[in-house]
Amino acid sequence: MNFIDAGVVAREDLAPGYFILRLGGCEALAGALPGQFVMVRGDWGRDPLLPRAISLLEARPDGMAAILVKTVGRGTALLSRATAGARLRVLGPLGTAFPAPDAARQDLLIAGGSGVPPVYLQAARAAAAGRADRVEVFLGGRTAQDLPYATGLERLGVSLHLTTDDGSRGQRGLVTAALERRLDEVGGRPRLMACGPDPMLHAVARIARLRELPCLVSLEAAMACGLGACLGCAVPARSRPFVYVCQDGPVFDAAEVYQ
Amino acid sequence: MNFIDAGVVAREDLAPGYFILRLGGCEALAGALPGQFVMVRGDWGRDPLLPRAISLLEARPDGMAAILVKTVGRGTALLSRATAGARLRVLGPLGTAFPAPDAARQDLLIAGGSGVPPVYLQAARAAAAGRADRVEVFLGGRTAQDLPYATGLERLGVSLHLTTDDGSRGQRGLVTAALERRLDEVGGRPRLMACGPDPMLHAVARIARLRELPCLVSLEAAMACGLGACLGCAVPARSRPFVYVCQDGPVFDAAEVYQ
Amino acid sequence: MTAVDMAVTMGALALKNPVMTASGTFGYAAEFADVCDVGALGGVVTKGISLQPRAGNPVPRICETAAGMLNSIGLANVGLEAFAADKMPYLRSCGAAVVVNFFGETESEYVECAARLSEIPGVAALEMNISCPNVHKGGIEFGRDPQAAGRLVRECVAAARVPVWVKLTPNVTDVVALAGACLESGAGGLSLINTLRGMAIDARTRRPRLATKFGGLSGPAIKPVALRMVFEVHRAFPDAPISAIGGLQSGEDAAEFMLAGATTLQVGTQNFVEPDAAVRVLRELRDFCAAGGVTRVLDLRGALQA
Amino acid sequence: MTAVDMAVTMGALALKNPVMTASGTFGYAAEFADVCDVGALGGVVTKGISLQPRAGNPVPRICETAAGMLNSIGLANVGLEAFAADKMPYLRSCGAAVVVNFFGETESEYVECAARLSEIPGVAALEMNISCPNVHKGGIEFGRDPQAAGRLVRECVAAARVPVWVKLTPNVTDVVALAGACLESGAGGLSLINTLRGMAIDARTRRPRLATKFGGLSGPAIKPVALRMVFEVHRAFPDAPISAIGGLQSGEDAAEFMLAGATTLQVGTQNFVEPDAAVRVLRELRDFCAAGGVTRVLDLRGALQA
Ligand SMILES: Cc1cc2nc3c(=O)[nH]c(=O)nc-3n(C[C@H](O)[C@H](O)[C@H](O)COP(=O)(O)OP(=O)(O)OC[C@H]3O[C@@H](n4cnc5c(N)ncnc54)[C@H](O)[C@@H]3O)c2cc1C
Ligand SMILES: Cc1cc2nc3c(=O)[nH]c(=O)nc-3n(C[C@H](O)[C@H](O)[C@H](O)COP(=O)(O)OP(=O)(O)OC[C@H]3O[C@@H](n4cnc5c(N)ncnc54)[C@H](O)[C@@H]3O)c2cc1C
Ligand SMILES: Cc1cc2nc3c(=O)[nH]c(=O)nc-3n(C[C@H](O)[C@H](O)[C@H](O)COP(=O)(O)O)c2cc1C
Ligand SMILES: Cc1cc2nc3c(=O)[nH]c(=O)nc-3n(C[C@H](O)[C@H](O)[C@H](O)COP(=O)(O)O)c2cc1C
Ligand code: FES
Ligand code: FES
Repeated sequence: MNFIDAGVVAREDLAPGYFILRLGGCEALAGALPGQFVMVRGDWGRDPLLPRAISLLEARPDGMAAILVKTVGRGTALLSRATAGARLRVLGPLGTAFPAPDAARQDLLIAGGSGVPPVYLQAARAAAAGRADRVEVFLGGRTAQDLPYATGLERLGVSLHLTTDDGSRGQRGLVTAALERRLDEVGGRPRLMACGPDPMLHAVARIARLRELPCLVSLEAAMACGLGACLGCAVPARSRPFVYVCQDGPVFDAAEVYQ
Repeated sequence: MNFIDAGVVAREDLAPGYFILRLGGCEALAGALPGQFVMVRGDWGRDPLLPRAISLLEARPDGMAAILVKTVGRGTALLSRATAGARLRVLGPLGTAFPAPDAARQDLLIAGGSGVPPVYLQAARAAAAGRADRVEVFLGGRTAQDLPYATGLERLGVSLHLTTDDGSRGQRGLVTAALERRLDEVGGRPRLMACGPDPMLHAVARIARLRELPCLVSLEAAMACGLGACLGCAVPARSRPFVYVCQDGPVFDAAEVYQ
Repeated sequence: MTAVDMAVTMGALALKNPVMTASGTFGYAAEFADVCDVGALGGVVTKGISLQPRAGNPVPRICETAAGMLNSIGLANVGLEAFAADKMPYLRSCGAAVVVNFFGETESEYVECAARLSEIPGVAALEMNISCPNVHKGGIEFGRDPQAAGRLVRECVAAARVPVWVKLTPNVTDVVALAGACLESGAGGLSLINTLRGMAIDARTRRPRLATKFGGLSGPAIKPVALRMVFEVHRAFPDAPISAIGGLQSGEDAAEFMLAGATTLQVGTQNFVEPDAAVRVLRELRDFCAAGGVTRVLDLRGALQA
Repeated sequence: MTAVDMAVTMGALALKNPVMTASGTFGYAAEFADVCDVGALGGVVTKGISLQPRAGNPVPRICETAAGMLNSIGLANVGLEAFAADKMPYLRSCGAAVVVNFFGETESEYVECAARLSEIPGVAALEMNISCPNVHKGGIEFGRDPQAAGRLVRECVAAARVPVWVKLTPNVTDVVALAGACLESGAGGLSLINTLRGMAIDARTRRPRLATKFGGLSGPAIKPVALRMVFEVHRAFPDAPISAIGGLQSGEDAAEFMLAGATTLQVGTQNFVEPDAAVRVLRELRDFCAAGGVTRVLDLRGALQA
């Protein structure tokens, strides 16, 4: 883990409210695994104060890294104004990751909204290992506008299921409905790995529980330090009173944190 | 007085640490007089909180206005990053002004550092009234780098005396020494009008007192409101316990505020 | 969008809406007339008035801090007579209810000031600033001692013809005890909070940044403390009319303070940042209500789910 | 540039420099080892330790505020035994002096904790957090009552083999009275300040943003209050060793706190913003001294011209 002074190389605007920042000088992040994240902050003074937790979308050995951000509040709005040349302080890579793709089993990856990066990185890892066929990705959003980086996922050559609540792209309905239909088809005991809004993760965890499938979820919680020091990112758990998202997670066995 | 949503049209970098912002949408500032100022703030959130007092360098009827800023702390540093398109909230014009040029007498205008704008505007007013010959400008700085907008002053066609402490441009020495030499030459009872660092104003006021010349100084004081409401910008005075720079000034009779 | 009933009653005082400006941050209102639609506001609280004019503290008097500022104005004001003669004419006609903040250095000054201010036509209520050093008690503030505060409030309430709100200092161990003493003594409302006592130092000159060393901290930095105190006092005295003050910047902040128990809201330091801040806060609060289906703004009051 | 002697003595404790990290903001230090040169620091103050492990408060536990944050971690910690076994090995070897922050829910817990912690090899000093609800007194904090605080401090000092610093809460009317009580009772130093009690509300959900409603405000927002309290206590007790805490972000902040009377400095919330903040503060403080011709950092202490 490192504390890096990174430079914004480019900003790519995706659908409204989503953007990618490509960062240089991030050699120290190379080898970061899918699900791992960084704490990021620009040089914007004392307010907002805390860095923001953002998953890695990419972390290449040449020092190029990328994050995909959804603008929700003041911190992400400030990040959205970063242009080439801006400096960011980046702490990472932090946290746990999705397990490596496994030749013997199918992984169904489910993403919603800003939950795309870990799923993208996991799919990319499978593709790089020649196991693109072992992975299927489910990406859901309200409208066609809320499917950030679907193009990136398409380029990986993995099987991609898109859903929108309003049917404006892909199948109409919730991503979990598409997941269930697919589970009915494929049979066997695929692993589920999900990242996205809490209600989506909750629903995926429930599906896994009912079908007795292994399931990993990547959680979000308000964070101050990202290092296991502030104890702010606690989430009630099954095996002990609390787990800490920054250190014990963000990737958890769904059974540990849901129900 | 108005509270304007202005747009930055251009930033011109002068000597290091000095820059001009040209603002559009400032019709309401037209007619502002030399010495009058605005309270300015960008959309940079809650810290730093207060707007900054900045004199007007120009305020044209077509809505174009300009300010000349010296970067000293966080607020002016944020202003220095403004690029074309940035929005500023501008309250003004505020405060008192230098008196109109007078056909009957000579005005010696003295400026240092970021004190240039009122002096420039006063010289420009004289030039526009066909009285460029009634005005002489003294601009002093530590080095040639600290004579911001000397070119602007030159263009006005008024007589311009430059001084630098190190002699790197104009006469070597303090601007007040050049002023005294010139006063010895010109004789008569010219008016002195000065804007710049406190020690310079103090020295000019002293010269005026000893020579019994009328003298106006444009003061600076920390401000919160600019409107005479917070009572923060008090300065001890002769005729009453305090005068308020934003309302009673910034232009004062030197005898009221010095000695 | 839903129409929203913005009217509130703060104790005996009916206001067309809950948004006011805080004492010392809006002068005598006329200063803002060019750039702020003062008449749209529920009320304005004036700069603190004393019997005699006061020049205020030595300078420097203000400095900026993280998301806030310190001030030690020293309660400079024009004095009661000039206030009545020069400042009330605009205030009376501005369209907002006029609440006059006042203070004294002795109990009798407080009482006389309350009596005389309340007789000025157009004064809707008084706001007592009890965070003022009691010269007879060696400079300890009235506002830090529930007993002293209670007695002082009782006398002022008895002397005044209009409701008397009491403005509490946050620099105490137990704000609820103080609030209770004031309410028992007949306070018509509680204004909270005044500034937090703070200090700033210039490391280079090795001097305090304020001539008086200490000053009052205001602005967004203190909002969490203000919200806590409003909630604590409301929880202890659910019927007490509370005017919330402290770092209020937006309609959402206003809604938060009302949920915590406030009936009225005072915009302070933000007036310096934007002279029409209070009007914007009012508009945003109305929009917040409308968007959330709240038809009476007072339905927000104390509606925190806690 | 001038060489600067950065050594300080805080009461009986000699430290290679004055810069430390504040309790609860630097974990048990090992968390920061990758990204912060812990050994460069004068000391580290650990997360608050209790006899038994504590899971802490329900969630959410933190939220951001203007130039600050609120926390209600609830003093979660691994407990004394796991601390000694699992956390001390790194701390002992890290190169910074180890100050163990601790607390109890009863007086006897405090005393036992002090005694046992002070026997752990490598513990240089203890820091008592007295802003902890006294379960026997109906939950009123020890730290708000000078008498209760004084008695507790006396017992802990008697039980401990190392200096005991007392960490004071700012949520009191008179911090000087509390400081005096602690010093009289044998406190080896005073750490000030702990967090300001605050609250945040989500207007949309109408709920408090923290599960426990209230939390402690920290960060740059509170620096003016911290500076004021350090100065007040130093003025009243010029010999008292003070460890200053509150919104410290830079070497200049550090110098300000020393000018106000601090001997040591604790970097808190800023560790979250930048994990190597304390090391930067140390470097900047040294540079500040060198640039100003200050040859001993301790020459800054109390050197405010006020
Ligand atoms: C492990 C992890 C990975 C994440 N990865 C991504 C990502 O790749 N892309 C992306 O767009 N977002 C991601 N998020 C969410 C992101 O951290 C928040 O959207 C962001 O912090 C919001 O900040 P803000 O200032 O815009 O919003 P505000 O609402 O103004 O933030 C206020 C405070 O709440 C915190 N906060 C608000 N929402 C969240 C949230 N959902 N999770 C954590 N803290 C929150 C903020 O950090 C801040 O401290 C991730 C969160 C976590 C915990
Ligand atoms: C009437 C008037 C006209 C001015 N005209 C100009 C101008 O045309 N160009 C220009 O560059 N500067 C001008 N100044 C000075 C300018 O206001 C300050 O340089 C600026 O406020 C510094 O802000 P900062 O955040 O960069 O510095 P910081 O030191 O970080 O500011 C901290 C606080 O102190 C205040 N402050 C610091 N220095 C001054 C100062 N000299 N005067 C008033 N407040 C100060 C700031 O406003 C802020 O509240 C003028 C000041 C006044 C009062
Ligand atoms: C410059 C200034 C002057 C003030 N003067 C007074 C005053 O005369 N009487 C008073 O009761 N409060 C006074 N206050 C306190 C404010 O009314 C308010 O309680 C405080 O600033 C907190 O609100 P804010 O954070 O919105 O500013 C003053 C505050 C400031 C900043
Ligand atoms: C997340 C968090 C946890 C804290 N835990 C403790 C603690 O266990 N014991 C303690 O005495 N102080 C604790 N504090 C208070 C800090 O040590 C410090 O006094 C306070 O945060 C003010 O300093 P700052 O503004 O630099 O953060 C904690 C503060 C934070 C932000
Ligand atoms: S974010 Fe600080 S412990 Fe997890
Ligand atoms: S700046 Fe507020 S009175 Fe002058």
